[in-house]
Amino acid sequence: MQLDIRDIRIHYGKAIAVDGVSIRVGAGEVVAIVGANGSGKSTILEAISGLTPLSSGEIWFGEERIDRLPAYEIVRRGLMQVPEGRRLFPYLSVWTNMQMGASLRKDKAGIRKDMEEVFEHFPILRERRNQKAGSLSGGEQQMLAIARAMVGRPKLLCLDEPSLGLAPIMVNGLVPVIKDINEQGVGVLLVEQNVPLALKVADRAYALQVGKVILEGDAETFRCNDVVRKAYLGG
Amino acid sequence: MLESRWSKLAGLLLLLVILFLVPVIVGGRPYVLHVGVMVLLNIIMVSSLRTIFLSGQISVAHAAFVGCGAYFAGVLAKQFALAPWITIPAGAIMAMVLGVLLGIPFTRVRAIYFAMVSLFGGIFLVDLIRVARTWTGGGTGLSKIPPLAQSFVGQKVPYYYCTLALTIVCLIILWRIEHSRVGMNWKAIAQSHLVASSVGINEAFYRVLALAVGCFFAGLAGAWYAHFNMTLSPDSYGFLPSIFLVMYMLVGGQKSFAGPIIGAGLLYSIPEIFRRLGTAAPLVLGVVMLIVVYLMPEGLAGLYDQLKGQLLKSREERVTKSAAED
Amino acid sequence: MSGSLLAQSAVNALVLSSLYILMALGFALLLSIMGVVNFAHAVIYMVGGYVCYELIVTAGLNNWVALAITALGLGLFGLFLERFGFRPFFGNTNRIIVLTLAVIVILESLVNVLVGSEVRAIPSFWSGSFQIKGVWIAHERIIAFVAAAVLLIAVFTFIRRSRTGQQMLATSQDFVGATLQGINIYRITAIAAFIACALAAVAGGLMGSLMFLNPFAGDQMLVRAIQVVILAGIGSIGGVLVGGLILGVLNAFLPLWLEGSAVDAVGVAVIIVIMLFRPQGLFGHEA
Amino acid sequence: MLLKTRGLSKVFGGLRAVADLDIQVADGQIVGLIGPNGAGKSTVFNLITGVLRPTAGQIIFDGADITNKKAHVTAKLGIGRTFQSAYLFPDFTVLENLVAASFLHPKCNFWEATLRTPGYRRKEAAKLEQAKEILEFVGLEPMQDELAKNLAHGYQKVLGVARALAVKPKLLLLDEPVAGMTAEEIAFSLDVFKKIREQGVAILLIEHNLEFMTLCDRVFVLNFGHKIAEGTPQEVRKDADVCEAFFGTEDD
Repeated sequence: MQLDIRDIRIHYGKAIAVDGVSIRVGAGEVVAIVGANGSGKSTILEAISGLTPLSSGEIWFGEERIDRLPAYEIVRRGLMQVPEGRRLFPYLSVWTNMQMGASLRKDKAGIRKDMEEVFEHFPILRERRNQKAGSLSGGEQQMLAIARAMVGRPKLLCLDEPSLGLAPIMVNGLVPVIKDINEQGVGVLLVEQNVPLALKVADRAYALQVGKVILEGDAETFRCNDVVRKAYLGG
Repeated sequence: MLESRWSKLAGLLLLLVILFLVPVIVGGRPYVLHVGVMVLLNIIMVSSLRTIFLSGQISVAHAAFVGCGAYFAGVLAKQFALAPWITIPAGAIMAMVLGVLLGIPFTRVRAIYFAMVSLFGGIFLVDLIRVARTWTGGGTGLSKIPPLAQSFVGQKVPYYYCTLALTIVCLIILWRIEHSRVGMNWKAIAQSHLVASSVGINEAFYRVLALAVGCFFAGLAGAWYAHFNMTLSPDSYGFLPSIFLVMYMLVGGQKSFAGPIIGAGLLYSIPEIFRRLGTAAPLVLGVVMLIVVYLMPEGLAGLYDQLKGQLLKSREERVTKSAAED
Repeated sequence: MSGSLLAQSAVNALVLSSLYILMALGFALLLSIMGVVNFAHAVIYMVGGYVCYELIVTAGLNNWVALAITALGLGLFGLFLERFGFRPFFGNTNRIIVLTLAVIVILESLVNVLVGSEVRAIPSFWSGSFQIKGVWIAHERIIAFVAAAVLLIAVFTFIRRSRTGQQMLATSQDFVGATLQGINIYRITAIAAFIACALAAVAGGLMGSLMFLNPFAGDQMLVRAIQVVILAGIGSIGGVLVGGLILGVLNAFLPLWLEGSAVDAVGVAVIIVIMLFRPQGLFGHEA
Repeated sequence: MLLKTRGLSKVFGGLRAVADLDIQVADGQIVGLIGPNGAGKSTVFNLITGVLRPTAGQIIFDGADITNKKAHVTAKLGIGRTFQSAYLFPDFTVLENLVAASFLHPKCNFWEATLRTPGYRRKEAAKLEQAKEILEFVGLEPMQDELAKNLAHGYQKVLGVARALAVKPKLLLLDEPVAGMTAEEIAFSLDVFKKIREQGVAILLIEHNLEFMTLCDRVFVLNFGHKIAEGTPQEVRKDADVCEAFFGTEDD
């Protein structure tokens, strides 16, 4: 077991955003969390990465409890995130943005090698490596956000709505990217509103509604479930 | 609910009686009364500053508007020999007009950017006072301004009572505006200008209105001060004095009407109370500020609620603890 | 207008600009990385001048050694301020403002108690002057300019070239984003606070040899620093260079035509007009 | 037609967020604006309500050109709206939110307010009454003294709708009104929307939940600022372009 979220609760003021959620991601697994805006998906990712404190519950990564660690310590343990809104550094170059992903690594040669590898995946980024990140198109920015995280060599990668604001064609392009990352042995936790996309890549998925898990299982379970089908799959 | 209202009213009355008796208590010592008048004037300044903050505008130019009121009244009285009943309203209106003129072009600028605009607006006004030295005396200041009344010369007691009356009137007006529809609109804009305009509130108008009201009372206090102190110096209205007015408000507590009153009252008097420490007197002020920063997140005015909350919490804990032991 | 007067003013513009930039750079760093409006920057500058003075006059140290010790000492004070002042109230603007004002009140009063309020002047780093084509230039000014320029080049190189410097820029552009890359933001903010305070102290030491010191000397300089930062645009570190240059030129050349207070008024008016059209400053990212 | 846009366009720094858009809302209709995230739906709302100025095009509301009117003016003309996230005054109570929102009806001026004339008191009393009525209408009456920021997410959104009703709108713009709600809350909100329509208020709503379309009389589908389809919900659902925008090309 790689990531183990045990019965967590998160409050914003008096309002409860996440109410008793347990989620597990095994080593090398792709797991999706789906749900509408405001269902608490992003809050869970914030909690995993140490940005939002838990009201109760525990989060374990490998053999270690991580829910009280500062955010950079969590990254140090190999859990990286492509956050909501991408959070690129808009006035730094593509190259420097990617360097930032490797903030914790000391092996310069290794970083360079990994950058080359990532550029193989996203040739367009190599072309634009001296351009400022803010001047890229939406799709390119999304690629850069994923590329930046990959240079950090994570064991588990969390993706928060990678399809947001992408053209349909681009959304389809995400599928092989996520599968590729996974084939390198990296676990993926994908948070998505785009349920068809999520089901295409995930081994298992959790459906979230108002801070609670209402459904859990593999893609087939989801396709067969009436509620999910009506709400997200248009039929 | 009703009970707390009565106790509040009783407290207020008691405070008024004490304020009224101050000259008797201190035996008419002029220095103490002088400080008393200054405290009262500072209360007007800080309360009017809070009016501007209510609308979500961070102004760090308030002392400059006080200065505009003071200088306008002072110049009118000294160079044009006008009576205080003309110069004081004129000073207030001048400050208001300047506030509105500086505010109108910047209604689209918000948050820290507005704070910066106001900062330079304030510095600019004080620079203008310095430049217009044929009237204002420039950097050396303006002296020999006529007093409020000839019979007041050399006396502090009448000044004290007049200023007390002025302060009470100003505070009542400010309180009424805050608790009227206008105040509600200001608070609404401060919370979300988008939502406020979506229900028809004209953000630009109400922001300028807040500036007008705030600067009017700032100018009023300044003009009054001109006739009280009878000399003015541009240094009292610069950048740091403005910041200190903001600080009085923050230390007192920005959220409540009483906050600026408590803040100005206490913080202005501290260096005066410890005057015998000489140059070390401000140290006491600094320490008090640090205590507030570290221990009172809601300022002095929030202290009561804070203590009450802690008391309740510890009592609750004791109850749950004893329940657990049972 | 004689050519030598203009040349003289040009030299002044350079000297003033370099000192303004020294002052503004630290203020801008703390503002863009921590969101802290550090009013205490003014007293750090002033205390820097006095510490430098005491080290040279009372302790009899060499000027340069004294300046280095001053920078180090106040840099450490910056670390202290960051750890126990800014960090606990991260994101709480109001409390940080009161805190920085408390620092102003305490330090100004301490200086008043310890050294008194009469003005002092730091002994010259290199007295005398020389002449180029009819323009007399005091060695002092050259020293101040060169020292400031060397320091600025060092700091800018650090920010642009080093990994930590790049992380500082990243942190200032997206705080949360930086955290999620594993950047230890507290290390970044501490370094920023050290640099900011050390630079202000050096500016105080250098200015103290050009002008007189008094316990309130920092206020005017703080206004200048904020002017530069606003011209540059909040969030722009590189813009500080241009902002400082503009302000230095204004303040060096305007006195040729205007008297003292009018110079200030025009300088401020220029900034207000700029904010009317570009509230985010010349190089600021967004309004 | 109550609302009509002609060639509406908005360019942000070279990027066309809304391109040459024509939409219409008839009196008493519920009209849907759907499309994937980033399709420019919220920008359309901001253009109609005057938060943003269009780069080109024209907006006609109730027979008048409102193209460059400011936000508070469009509210006065009868356009109420909710927001996707910042939908209320967080530090006011529920009741205060409604009273604050009752700015336009009935209207009083600064002097009345400061002097507290009898007329002002009467109007304020009327506002309080009206605020309570609206709260009752949407079913939030029991929590009227709670601070808005302490409400559960679903109730906050309903409060947003109530707040928009206080401007007595002819047209109500709802930005993802049921996002993040439970099934019961959604059912509850649907009832509220139907009741609103019964009162003769037209609704233009943004949603990317396709299921929600069945409520609408008419639907406009946006993708990358362009209108790619319009029609009844049934017509739109069959449209190939729509399928692609929502699900991408099916490769299996």
